[in-house]
Amino acid sequence: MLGSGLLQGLAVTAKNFVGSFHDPKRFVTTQYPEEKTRLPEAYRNFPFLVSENAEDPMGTLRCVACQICEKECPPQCIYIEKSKDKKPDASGKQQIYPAVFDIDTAVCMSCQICVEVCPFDAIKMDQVFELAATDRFTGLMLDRHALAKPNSYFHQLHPTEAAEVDDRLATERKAAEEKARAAAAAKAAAAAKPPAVPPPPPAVVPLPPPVPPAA
Amino acid sequence: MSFSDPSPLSAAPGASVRAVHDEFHGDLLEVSMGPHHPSTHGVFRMMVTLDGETVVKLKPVFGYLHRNHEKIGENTSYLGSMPYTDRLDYLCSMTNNWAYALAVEKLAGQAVPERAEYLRVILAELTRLLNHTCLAGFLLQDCGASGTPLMYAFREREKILDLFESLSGSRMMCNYQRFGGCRVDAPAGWLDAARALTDGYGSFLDEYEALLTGNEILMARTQGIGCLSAKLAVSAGVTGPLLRAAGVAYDLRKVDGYGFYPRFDFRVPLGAHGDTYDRYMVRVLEMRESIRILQQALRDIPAGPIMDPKAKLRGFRPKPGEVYSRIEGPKGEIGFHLISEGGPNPYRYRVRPPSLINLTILEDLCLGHSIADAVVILGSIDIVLGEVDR
Amino acid sequence: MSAAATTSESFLERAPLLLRDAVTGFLPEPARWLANSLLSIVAVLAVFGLLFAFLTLAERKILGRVQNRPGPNRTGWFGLLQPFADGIKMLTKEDIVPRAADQLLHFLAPVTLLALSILTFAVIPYGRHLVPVELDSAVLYFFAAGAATELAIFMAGWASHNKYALLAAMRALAQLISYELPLLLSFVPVVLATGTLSTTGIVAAQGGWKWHLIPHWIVFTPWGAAGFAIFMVSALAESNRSPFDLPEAESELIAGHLTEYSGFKYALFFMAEYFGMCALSGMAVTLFLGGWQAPLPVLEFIPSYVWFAGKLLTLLLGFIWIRATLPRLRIDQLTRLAWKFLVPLALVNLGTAAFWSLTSAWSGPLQLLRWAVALVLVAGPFLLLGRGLTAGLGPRTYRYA
Amino acid sequence: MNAVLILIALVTVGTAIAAMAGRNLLHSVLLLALAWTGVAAFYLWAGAEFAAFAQVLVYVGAISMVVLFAVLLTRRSRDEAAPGPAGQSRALSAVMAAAAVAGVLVGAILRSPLAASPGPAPAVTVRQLGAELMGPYAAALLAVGVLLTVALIGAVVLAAGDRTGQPEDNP
Amino acid sequence: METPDQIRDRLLSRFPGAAVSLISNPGPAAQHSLLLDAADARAIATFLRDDPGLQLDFCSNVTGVDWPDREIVETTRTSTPDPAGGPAKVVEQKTKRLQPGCLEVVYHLYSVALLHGPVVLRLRTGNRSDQVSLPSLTPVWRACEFQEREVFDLFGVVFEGHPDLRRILMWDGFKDHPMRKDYVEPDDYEWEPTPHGDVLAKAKRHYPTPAPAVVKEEPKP
Repeated sequence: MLGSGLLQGLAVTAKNFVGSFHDPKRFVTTQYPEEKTRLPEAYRNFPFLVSENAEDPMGTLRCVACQICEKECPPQCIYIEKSKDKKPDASGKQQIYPAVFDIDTAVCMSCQICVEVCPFDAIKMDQVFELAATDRFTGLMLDRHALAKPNSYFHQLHPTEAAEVDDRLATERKAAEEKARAAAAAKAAAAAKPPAVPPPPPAVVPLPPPVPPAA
Repeated sequence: MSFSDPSPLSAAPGASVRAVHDEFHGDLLEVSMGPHHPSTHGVFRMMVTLDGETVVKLKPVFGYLHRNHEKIGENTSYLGSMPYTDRLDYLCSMTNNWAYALAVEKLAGQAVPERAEYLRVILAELTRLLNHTCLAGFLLQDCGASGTPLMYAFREREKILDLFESLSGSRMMCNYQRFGGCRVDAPAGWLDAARALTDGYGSFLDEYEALLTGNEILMARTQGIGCLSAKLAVSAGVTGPLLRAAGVAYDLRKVDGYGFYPRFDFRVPLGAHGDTYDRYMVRVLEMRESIRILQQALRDIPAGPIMDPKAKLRGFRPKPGEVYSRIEGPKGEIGFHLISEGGPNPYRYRVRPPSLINLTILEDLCLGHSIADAVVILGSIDIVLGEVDR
Repeated sequence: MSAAATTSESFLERAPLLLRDAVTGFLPEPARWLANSLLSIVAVLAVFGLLFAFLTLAERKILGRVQNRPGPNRTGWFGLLQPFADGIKMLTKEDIVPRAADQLLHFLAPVTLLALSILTFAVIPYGRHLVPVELDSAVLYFFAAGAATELAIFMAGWASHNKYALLAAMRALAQLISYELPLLLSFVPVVLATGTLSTTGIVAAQGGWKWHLIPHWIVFTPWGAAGFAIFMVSALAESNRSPFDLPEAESELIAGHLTEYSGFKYALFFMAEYFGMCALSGMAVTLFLGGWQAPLPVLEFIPSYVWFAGKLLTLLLGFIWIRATLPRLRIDQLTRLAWKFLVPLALVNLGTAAFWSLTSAWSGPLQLLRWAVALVLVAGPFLLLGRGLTAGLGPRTYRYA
Repeated sequence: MNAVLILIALVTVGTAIAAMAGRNLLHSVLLLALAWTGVAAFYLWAGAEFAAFAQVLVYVGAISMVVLFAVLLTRRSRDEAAPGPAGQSRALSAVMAAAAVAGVLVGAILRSPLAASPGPAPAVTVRQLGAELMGPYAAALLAVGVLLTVALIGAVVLAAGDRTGQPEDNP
Repeated sequence: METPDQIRDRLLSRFPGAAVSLISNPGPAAQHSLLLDAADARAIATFLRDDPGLQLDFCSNVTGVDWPDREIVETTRTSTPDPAGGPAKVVEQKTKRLQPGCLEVVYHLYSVALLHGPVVLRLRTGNRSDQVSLPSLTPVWRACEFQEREVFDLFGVVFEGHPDLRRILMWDGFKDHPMRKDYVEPDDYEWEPTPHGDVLAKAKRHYPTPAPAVVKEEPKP
């Protein structure tokens, strides 16, 4: 009969109207600035640099400025300048560090490829999403100070992944220490050798020459 | 553009265009619908010539969202193109990912672990649900329903997006598939959440259909409108639900049997008239079949690794060769044509965009119908401009 | 506001009159008449202006709830100040007139439209003593004023010098011509039954109860129900409401005749649309739902204007509910619905009403026969014409490969 | 009272003249609608409520729409002015038609008892009007009805005849 | 389905004068293709579509490939045996050869009726500058309409017999063909906050002095 479909439709809307008052499955709105939905652990938005120590973020960055992420970044939003000198990292090893590490969040598409390709677990995904700035150029260009976040923050955001990373790093460090100890023992055995040079930075790709700053 | 040269290919009724000035009828009205029109689904533009309200000529104009995706793909590493595929058809990033990953895997001869294949099927079918749900909402919005079906569709879509987010970290730009598997394994409880969603989706579809499928106004607006013949559909390269609504049984999940689809029991719904209503209904029925696939996949998914251990993330250089690989995306056949010269970047990176090629028949479908129907027909073709313009 | 209050009525019933007399009672006679008229105008404008404001809010809230979202809730308590915020926004927006537009008509269109829709409020009896103007042919006046509104929509569409607006103007014309007829035909049986074109007379004729239970409202007769349905469908079309909102079809014509309007002129159109909706609902209440009459004798202690307002709001809710649910028709389907369905139905309904009034003396078993015949006369054409209208349409079954 | 009448007359005649003299066809139509409203106002002044509202309903509400439709559908370009002075024969027929209408009107005016005192207008209710129309004037009403029906059918035939040969709407 | 060389043989017997050659694909996908010459392309395409054994009624993908002129360095080794009976003397000789470039259009065909595919067709233009015409296959498969327009737009292949050969993605007044390998993007630089690499070079070109203010690394308190 003409109109039966219309009446059926009206019944559905009426059901939804009533349901929106008592049924949380129907009424799904979150009143955003006051309420916030809980972000899933996997949620990612914009990268940050992991530092071991919150007190001295610049001194304890895991990043060694190997520039793999800069090369792999699909939209080319990462800009790294290697340091000319070396500084001790968190474990006291002499490392090259990033003199400049900028990420243009206006260009970044949060694809996580920099995180995946980083061999040092130095760059991880953040969960910030309220980055509104009034100035496109400076407000969205994050330098290494703004990017550096302590490892505890990483634990807070992605507990599972952070625990894995810490385990892996610990085993690697242990293996390295054992290797170093073995090497030291071997060295002691061959005491006539000259003192060992510090190990080279573990860069895996040939590094391009540093780009001079535009200014 | 002159009015005296209708496309010689248009075989639709009303294809002959009369003179612009006609003593008795008055003027033909040339309307530029888009790129800022509310119902062209983005920055699509149609140059429509109207006789009264009847469409006598319709020329689509593309390119407002063109960013030369293929050139970017040729200047980016294989891996670096993966997040860009998210942005082709931004409703279906998971299937785009899969299509691209499959093409590269075929190019490099890589295998995929079983669990990853299951995850891919699950995500592809969730994407199909998502896309078809959105389409039904948009189509009804184009018919003039004041947002209600669209909001219901979006309410359900959000649930699927939540699943994507908790798996891949992003709601729409998933960037989840990798060559040789998937990026991360499903977190604890994810599969249960997917099961719950799948089980509840049928009742949503029931309610949605009660709202609209039997609605006389919807039937009057869509039945007999924009009929697509099977012959034209095949010749014009139309794929996906449009092709099946025209009555052609061609579903790549059955034909190519890629992934683990041959393991699942599902049917391919076919339309008989090829009109807008069939296009709508075929999608609704496909959603019901997708639910069946999802239930089977979520029941059978094995434990195990999700990444081929031999897969390389950095320094991935496939041997020289060429491949064209395609899968059944929600909008139709999405294919990737890759030529490798052995370098880190593909020598040629080509996307076969189903949205663009499905638009080939837009004029044929619209001719002779009113401008209101043209909008609905466009909605039923289901385009996303990110993919049309690339 | 003329009729003198009888002392037997409650204070609340007479409250508006007492208020009026308190304000204008000291004036000498001709001036008092003028002041009373002005007071009625002010009262009608104030009440319906506020109703318009909160109706927009209610519509957005209800639409929101139907769509499972809260609707506007940020401005004031529960968003109650939203209409005022919108009003301020509209007033402060720039008024853009396209250079190619017909300046005069572009300005006149919203003004004319609003003026005409306000005129229609003059003859609706809002309560037992609340009729702004008593006219002998009030119903005719109402529709005469309403008929001219689409002329204003046409002016807007044509003057904008915009192709979408022009298409909308053509649609508006076609729609008006098509739906004027069923709208007029649907109330003719009411005039036939009550024997008067005066709104107060029509309401008075619907007074009283059968067995102290069923009111003598016209909608409670077979032909009255059918007439009410036809009237409401036509009213939807006349007020350009969904599913007949073709002139401003957003998905096709951007905003139709409103495409080139902004700021306060746009607000005027908006206001006129809601005024038209209120006026047509008010007329439907008057013609079919017994006007201000209470549904049960025991409920008569509630003042008449409250009953009127309640019925009016119920109808408006129906308008909103329908808008929340239905997709839009196409222009040819719209006119087909009018000419091939509503007009014949209304004509048949006229015959049914004639039969009903001729057989008013029938009683006992004949009364049952009278009902049966009338129901057949109403339902038969509905089913037949409905089948013709939906020929070739229907649910389909699908095969699987 | 006379002041009101003069005002109404001025508006009516003024808009009618403006409608004839105007170069913008659309403005002319709208002015014509205003002139019809003026006539309705005159009826109202004369106490013929029913005739006044019927006048507005029919002329402003319906006839003007039809005129607008005709204007919109037959004009070639929206910016084109109204057609200029036509040929001799067209002018002649126009004059003849005008003369005929004027003759009928003048005859009617001359025959009506204008000299009678302008006493209070007789209170005519709708019921009486209906009775009159269905009684003494039934034949005239029927004739008008037949005339209108013939015109309607003619219009349908004209419109439909043009349709032949063109493809029907796709089912 | 027939293998590509079977199809080639059948085509050669059906079209005796035509030049059809098989181009093998070394990759694991092994999708070998048939290179047609422009003159017979449309006839062969029609045959492939209508042949009852193939019925390639569905043209899935049409795309262009740009092969620029390429300098090929061939190394030839000639070993001359040492008459003294020692190890043979190997002389390496390098010859440079210019392989002329061309524009290639690739069609991927499937059969909806018989559910097989793909058959890959290739057409090559004479060179990349003045002999860029190829026959359009749009009359055979309507699916080529937009895709050939796209190849025309992005690669500059002119399809003869195409019903509506206009630019599709770029605007009508655009001059170059962006997908060619030697395409130089227009110099329409806007200042970006991350000037490095190419962007830095452009930034220097556009803002010689003073350079745009790059966010300086300021030690934070």
